[in-house]
Amino acid sequence: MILSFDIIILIFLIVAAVISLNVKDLLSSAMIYGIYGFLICLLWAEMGAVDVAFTEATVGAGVSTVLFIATILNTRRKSSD
Amino acid sequence: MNPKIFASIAVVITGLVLLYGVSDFPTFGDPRSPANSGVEGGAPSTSLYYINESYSATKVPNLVTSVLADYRSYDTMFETVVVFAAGMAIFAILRCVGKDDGAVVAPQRKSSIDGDHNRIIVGMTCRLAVPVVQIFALYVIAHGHYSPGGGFQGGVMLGASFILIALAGNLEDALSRLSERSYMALAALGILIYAGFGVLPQVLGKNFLDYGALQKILLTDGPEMARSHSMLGVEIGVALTVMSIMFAIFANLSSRGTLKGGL
Amino acid sequence: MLEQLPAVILLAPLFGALLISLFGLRERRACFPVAFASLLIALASAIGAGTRAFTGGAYDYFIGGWEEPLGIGIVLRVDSLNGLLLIAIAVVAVLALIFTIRPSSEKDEGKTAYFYILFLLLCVGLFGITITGDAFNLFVLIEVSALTSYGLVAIGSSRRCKMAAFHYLLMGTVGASFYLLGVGYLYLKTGSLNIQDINTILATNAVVSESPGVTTAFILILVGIWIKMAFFPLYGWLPNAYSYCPSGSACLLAPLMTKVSVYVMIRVMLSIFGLEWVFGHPGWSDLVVWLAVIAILAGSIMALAQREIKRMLCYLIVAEIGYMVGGAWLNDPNLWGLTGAFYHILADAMMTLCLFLTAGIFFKYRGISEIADLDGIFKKMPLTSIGFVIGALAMIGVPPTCGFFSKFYLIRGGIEGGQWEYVAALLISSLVNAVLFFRIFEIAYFGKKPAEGHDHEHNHEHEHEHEAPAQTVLPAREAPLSALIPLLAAAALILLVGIFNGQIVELIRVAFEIPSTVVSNLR
Amino acid sequence: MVEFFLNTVKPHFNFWVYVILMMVGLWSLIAKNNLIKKMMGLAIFQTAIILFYVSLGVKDGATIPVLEHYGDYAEKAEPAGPDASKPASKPAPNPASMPAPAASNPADAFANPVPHVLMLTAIVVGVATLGVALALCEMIFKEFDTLEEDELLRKIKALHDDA
Repeated sequence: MILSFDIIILIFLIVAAVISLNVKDLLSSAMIYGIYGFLICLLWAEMGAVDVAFTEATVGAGVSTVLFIATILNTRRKSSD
Repeated sequence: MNPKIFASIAVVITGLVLLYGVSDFPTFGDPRSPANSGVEGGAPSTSLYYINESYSATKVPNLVTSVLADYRSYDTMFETVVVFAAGMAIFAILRCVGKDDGAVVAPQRKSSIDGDHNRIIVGMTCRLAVPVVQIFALYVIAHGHYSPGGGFQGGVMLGASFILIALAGNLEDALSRLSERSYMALAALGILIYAGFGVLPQVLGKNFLDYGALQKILLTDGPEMARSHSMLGVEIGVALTVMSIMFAIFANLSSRGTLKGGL
Repeated sequence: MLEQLPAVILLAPLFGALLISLFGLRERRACFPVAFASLLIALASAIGAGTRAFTGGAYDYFIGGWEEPLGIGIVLRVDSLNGLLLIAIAVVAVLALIFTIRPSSEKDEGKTAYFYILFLLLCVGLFGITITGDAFNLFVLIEVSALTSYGLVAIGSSRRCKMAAFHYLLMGTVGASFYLLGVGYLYLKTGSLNIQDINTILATNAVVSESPGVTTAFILILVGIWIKMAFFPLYGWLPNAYSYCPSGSACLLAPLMTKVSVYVMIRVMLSIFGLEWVFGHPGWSDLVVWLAVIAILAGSIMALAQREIKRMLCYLIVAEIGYMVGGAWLNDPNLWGLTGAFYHILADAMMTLCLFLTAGIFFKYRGISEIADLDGIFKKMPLTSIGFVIGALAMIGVPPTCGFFSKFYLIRGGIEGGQWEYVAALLISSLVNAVLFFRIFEIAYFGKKPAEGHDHEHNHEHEHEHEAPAQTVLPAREAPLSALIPLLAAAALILLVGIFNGQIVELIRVAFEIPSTVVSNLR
Repeated sequence: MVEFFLNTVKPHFNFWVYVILMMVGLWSLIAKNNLIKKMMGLAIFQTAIILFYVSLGVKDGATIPVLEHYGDYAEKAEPAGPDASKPASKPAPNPASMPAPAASNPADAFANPVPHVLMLTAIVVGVATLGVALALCEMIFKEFDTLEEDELLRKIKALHDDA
């Protein structure tokens, strides 16, 4: 664990989370959520939790984003917030 | 009440409660914290036990795998059941929506990764990538004892390879490789394998999921290797369930439960 | 073989669900027998496991044989408290299953297999929650039961059930997440996940037990469970979810989900933190009892305002949860409140099952969902009415039924604990229940031409609004046996649980480690 | 301000960030209008919890919980191993601020595996919940042709009044 690395990723994480929740286009929002997923995966690899990082990379960043996109394409892309 | 005001109040109160708890935490990264080494003056924590003893008891160097699939295998079994239950809930919600919904489905695209000329680049890349992804997924499942990985990760990757086929071509392509009937069967089979590894020791007179009792069936040198091998079996069961349910969730979501057309 | 019973309780419905998913999609007729058989096995092993705990005291079942040191593996712990609850869950599940033999409409028929799979997995989750001895495992099993119940709510064909299920999912997931977070705080302070182990550490190590982290953990866990059980300010999801879901699901969810959450709360107070720790914080008990009082009053008043039978019952559940939470927090010296709360879990499971079965029968076979449409139903369906009357009397709290005894214990706890507002709320709520149900009896017995009373004017208004063709077309016909058997069995159980209240309470109090002499004073 | 940061926030930086992320998730869960946005909030809420758990298991200077990376340690942990004579593993480098016994405990060389195991479970549970919620979203969209909560509530109310 390297503290400065840790702090930088954590700050990026907050930024990614806030942006993905505030973009009005849901498809971009889902993509930024994917970025958030990979950032947090990086964070866990850095914190020594390799198995969690692996799972997050496949499940959290991969499949979750795909599921979001599948739903968004089947419903409506624009949102009011 | 305006939801934003309500949300702000709820968030501030929850945040303050959480920070009140944080104020009392041990320093981040402290190896002497109660979670890492036990309460002061008490018995050492279970994590120390795992680090010190689990290798000799299970012969699995990856502590996460040995704890996940042996010491806390009951948790893991129900985690697989959660995935299975989620799959069943999604089918219950989306599947069998009736014939009148056929009109909603997008017209079926002609493109397919099998002999399609419109999407040749995507199709070829997918053809090349899918076997590699699947081989790597199998490696991840099988090598989970020695390196990061295991049933969940490998299973999700296997499922993702089918999702890739569905995304690059169309859903029929993927469903022709893993049909509805087979993914239902594989999902149930995965948990059956897992629970089977639990029930066999019961038949032999030991407790549920006591892999050590399988020594005679698996013909290993001692209970340690029996545990190690059973963990592999269990991981394969997990991988089967996770693979089929992940793909099935995508297939149902992308086609609104009709399993036709896809995205 | 006998010592394997705790695992068999969970495995029987699990294997049933797997068998259905392997074969049930093609052979729909096979679904019900498989589900019924597996639940019967579960019931038998629950009785076996419970009896062993009643006679021989609490015992542990170590999964994977990991016994030493405590907490490295996962342990199932059966004592007389959860022995009782296991049997109650199995009985309710079997009875609710019988009710689902006939699908309510053709559209649901394609979903039969999924319905039974979810039904059985929900039972797996509830059994698991009841007997697990591991705080994290409890979370996993809560999620098993939660995900299946979202599916069971959303499986119906009603337009609104999807939205109800979505809200239920949001609230349920937040509740479970808070619980998980609380367990994390506990793990951080104690380094253990085993319930018994945490309890020992908190009891012996004053530095840990007085730290803010543990207090926060308790608050988080409590709030999480309150969301799951729809305690007063957090109850919003319950009425929609339970009233819009199909009758078959409602008969399983309404009696069990919230009750098991109450059990989890009692388990957390009793077995993880210990009653001394919980009641060692001055003011907490009063605060929660006041919240419970508001819950009881609010639930009762809102129940009065409902026109639909199921919604009315849902608000009654909110009030009943107030009874149980308040009772568990009374902090009276002899723990009559806690005893009453646990007894009320069992009693309320039976009462709610009985009433929801009646509501389901009225809806399924008569197309009636509004109270005002019930007129003259007693003459048309006399046997159903008997079940309904018994359930209603239990809800009001008339002596031979279990509802009376649970209120008796709760009020006794309230008096001994000096929480008069709780006693008053209980009595007011009973009065409201009496008004509610006697209003229904009047409509159902005397029919459309009542003598007087403003309630009936109210009903007349609605009769004009809702012309109900179903009831005029249908001839006077009793519900089929598949609905009558569970209903009458539930009614009989209400009476049995009431009559044998002394023995049940004795078993409950053994688990609280109160000498039985106190109990014998009562009888 | 700087002092507050150094004394209070920095030793618990991960925990502060987890609280912030969690509050971001919770806020959007309650306040956002779009159901899919709500689900994203929920997903972020759940990752915040995972961040909390993983932060519990971190030890300064520890490596990943796979014994192979400390080959000789694995030999040592095996009591009947033939190479018992091999020298014990070097303890991980510890900052001077750590208490002295930390250096003597070889178990400190590995991160705590328990939170990792728990969080594998929680991640999978999270994606299962997400799948069910998105399926519900699709059905809600099919019934009401919108995913905005205020419109949905309005339409449901209209449905109620019609009935």
